[in-house]
Amino acid sequence: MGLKLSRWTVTRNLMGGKAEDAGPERLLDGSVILTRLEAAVNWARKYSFFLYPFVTACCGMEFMSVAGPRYDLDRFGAALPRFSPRQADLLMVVGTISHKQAPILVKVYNQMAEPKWVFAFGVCAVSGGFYDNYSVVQGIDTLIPVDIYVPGCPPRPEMVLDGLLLLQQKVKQERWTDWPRGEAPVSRC
Amino acid sequence: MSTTTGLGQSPYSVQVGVPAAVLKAKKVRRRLDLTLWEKLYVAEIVRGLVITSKHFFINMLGFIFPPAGKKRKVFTVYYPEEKLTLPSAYRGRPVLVAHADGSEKCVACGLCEKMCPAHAISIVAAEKAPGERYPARYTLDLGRCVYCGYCEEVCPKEAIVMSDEYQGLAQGDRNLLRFQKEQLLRPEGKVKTRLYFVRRIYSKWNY
Amino acid sequence: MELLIFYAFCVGAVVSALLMVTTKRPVRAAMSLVATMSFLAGLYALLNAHLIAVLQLIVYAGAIMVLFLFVIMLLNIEEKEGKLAKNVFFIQLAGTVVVGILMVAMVVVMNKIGAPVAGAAVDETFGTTKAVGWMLFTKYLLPFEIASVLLLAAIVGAVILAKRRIDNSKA
Amino acid sequence: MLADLIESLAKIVFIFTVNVGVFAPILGWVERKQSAVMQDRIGANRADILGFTAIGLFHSLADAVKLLTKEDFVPANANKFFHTLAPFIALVPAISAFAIIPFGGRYELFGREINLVIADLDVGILYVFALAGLATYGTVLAGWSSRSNWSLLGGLRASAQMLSYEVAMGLSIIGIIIVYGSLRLTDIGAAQENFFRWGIFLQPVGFIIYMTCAIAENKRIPFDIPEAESELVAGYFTEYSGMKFVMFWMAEFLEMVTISAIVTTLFFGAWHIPFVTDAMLLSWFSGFAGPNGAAALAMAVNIAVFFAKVSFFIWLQMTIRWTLPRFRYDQVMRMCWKMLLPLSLINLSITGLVVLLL
Repeated sequence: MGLKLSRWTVTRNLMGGKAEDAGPERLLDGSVILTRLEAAVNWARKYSFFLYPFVTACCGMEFMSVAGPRYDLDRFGAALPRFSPRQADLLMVVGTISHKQAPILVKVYNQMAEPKWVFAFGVCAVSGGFYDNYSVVQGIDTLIPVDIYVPGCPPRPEMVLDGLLLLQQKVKQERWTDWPRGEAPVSRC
Repeated sequence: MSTTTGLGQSPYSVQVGVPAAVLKAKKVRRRLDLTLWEKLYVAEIVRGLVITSKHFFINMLGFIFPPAGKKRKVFTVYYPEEKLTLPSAYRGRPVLVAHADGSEKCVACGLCEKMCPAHAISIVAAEKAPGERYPARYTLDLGRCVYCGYCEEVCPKEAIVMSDEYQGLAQGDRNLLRFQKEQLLRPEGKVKTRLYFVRRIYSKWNY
Repeated sequence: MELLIFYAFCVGAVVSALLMVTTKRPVRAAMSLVATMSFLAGLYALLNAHLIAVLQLIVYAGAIMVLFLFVIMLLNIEEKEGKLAKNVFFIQLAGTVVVGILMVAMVVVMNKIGAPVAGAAVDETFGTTKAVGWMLFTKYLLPFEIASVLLLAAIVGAVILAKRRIDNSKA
Repeated sequence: MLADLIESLAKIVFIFTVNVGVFAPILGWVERKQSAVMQDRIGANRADILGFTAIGLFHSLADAVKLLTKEDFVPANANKFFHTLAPFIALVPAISAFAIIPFGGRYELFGREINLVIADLDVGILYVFALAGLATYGTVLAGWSSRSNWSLLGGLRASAQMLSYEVAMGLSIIGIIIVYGSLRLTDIGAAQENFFRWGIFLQPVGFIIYMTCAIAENKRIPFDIPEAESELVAGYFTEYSGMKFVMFWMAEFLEMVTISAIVTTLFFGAWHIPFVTDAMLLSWFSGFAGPNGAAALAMAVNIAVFFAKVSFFIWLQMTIRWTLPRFRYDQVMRMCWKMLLPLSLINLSITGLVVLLL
């Protein structure tokens, strides 16, 4: 089964097609085996985020401090940065996204393999911050679906860890019918 | 040529007034010639390996036999369980200061709204009694706030200060970051140290 | 058991060799050749010539074919229709004739030499590294050295070809 | 016949379990945890099953399950057949190279002579080189079939690097072969019963060259230019996701185990404890366990010693990986052709001379 994602054809095997035609899974929603399996898979996903650090600005320094020994992102199992979007689960958008950069971000999001999550790191990614002007994207959620917003300019490492814990909570409650999430709502910008 | 920098001079033309000997920078050898021993490379690699494995073994010992009373070598903060206390100079998220009866100190003058570089603050003013203003709605968009502290600096009533709060700010929805007056209000006792600090640092500039 | 493996390797070698000749895509052809080499190595191993088998893998499959692939990848050779497609019939005819002549020649030569004796007795050390090495450095030293001189000439030639620089002063 | 089959099957199952079942998943954890400890931090320790965290061991499990359920991606323009084949080609040599490595001595057990090696080949170490040569195809095909510039460049770099280092690696081993006079790894292992006849004392230069070349062959960090993250996204496996990506990873880990095993066998006395011969072990154990029990116990000791040494070299490789920065591409090539190759040739000729004169 193929779903057209801009120029890449994506094959899905385990995820079972689009959300709307996942009939049997919806029927079996309360079934014991499926929920247990779902819980196990969600447990695994929540403790194994491979990051894609999309670092564009000064927040990158704070990102390094989160990943460094003092706060140690690895404690939550989210330490392995994969610089290929195919292998990453968590797109960390760290820093200001200008309109010039927006297509790149969308492309990277579209290239990521399901399941994928997005983390808006810092005020610029959340809302554009104090770059309230013609050249900056006013929040990356105008381009791609965002799971966690972490404000701050830049955020303290604790705030980021808060966000990661929140994301873990979210992943824990996810359903297989939530996947795939598919293309970014804005495919051209 | 005088030997000291005069007050009237531009700070960028310091070279004029300083003796040449002072300015002489230490010459940096960018192309280091390695000795033969270093060129062999193996010994230097072993030296590096010794340093890293020293850390490894010391930390392993520390994990297996935790040193009693001593500070641990591994200085990771176990965040959700272990929290740091921040100095009062730290600018956490802004909060509104409340009177003892729970009403806000803010008089909705709008200076912070005007000053905010990120346009994070929006105030709807109203009057309690004739001539007595208060903010009917005070919205602080933490999704925009950059923690610069201008609002605190500009506030004539010490009604908004930067607290030491940084927890629970991550949200799954951007709208939840739009904090209302009720979420922002803090009793005066909680931000006392910051208030003293603010008075001290801003008094220096004779505002 | 051994016979079964032998036939499997034979079929594999023939099929992959055919695939190599017939396919139009260069990378596929190269990989088929690698498979052929590996099957041949298996055949050598069955013949008790372990050293030859391993050398086949190291030298041909491991080194030479990787270089082939390297070149194919670097040049990015695309699948192309041959220019000779018009004269297919004559080419086929010529090919058949040449192969036929070769077959006849082979049969003649084999008759002259005589077929290999089935089940020829081999001693313990046959095909071991020591035996092969001993033969190579005593009885066959001269051919060995001549082959190495040939390779040396090839290396020198390659170096000269690769070293050639565009000389602006003469142009 | 049947007993032979059972014996070799048992050995294959044992090695397969140790490698794929124990080393491959645990090395993922070891790499994370060791880097953490070396960098004064904690490392993964949150994943819990029923509140039990096992020092973060479950993070490996979480990674495995997550990657299994991750979307398996094939780029639209890729050559699907080779794209799928490449990880297997990378993984198979890494697993099968262990077939010729002896993990214990030769013992008499219930009237059967048991040799603790899967295949006691006459060509021995050359077999490993043959497989290393085949492993190149995994990376080259992965790079080519993805139809991505990063992958292609990574594949080209990988093939060039692996080919170059194979030469120096082969030459560095020949010194050891001359000294012990055999290609058979069991012979080389047995010859190191005397502590002062260990390979490291006879061929120290050979050891350093082999270790360097082996790490380069494995494409681990000081030599990881084929997958250089700052230059080539993720190199030859840029376009791989999910399980296929993990297979490259596993191949890397297994190759690390193989390298450690070869280093142990060739240079560090294989399964021997210093100053303790196999005969001494047998005589000690036969005092209370009888001849068969003594043989079994001695085997167990051999295997334990061998894998302890292997673990040490895995630790060493990890330490090297987390200590040294990456070389530049030209530095890697220069090091191979201008340093390691001449050095190994010199080492080889000096060894030959000494052996001839003695």
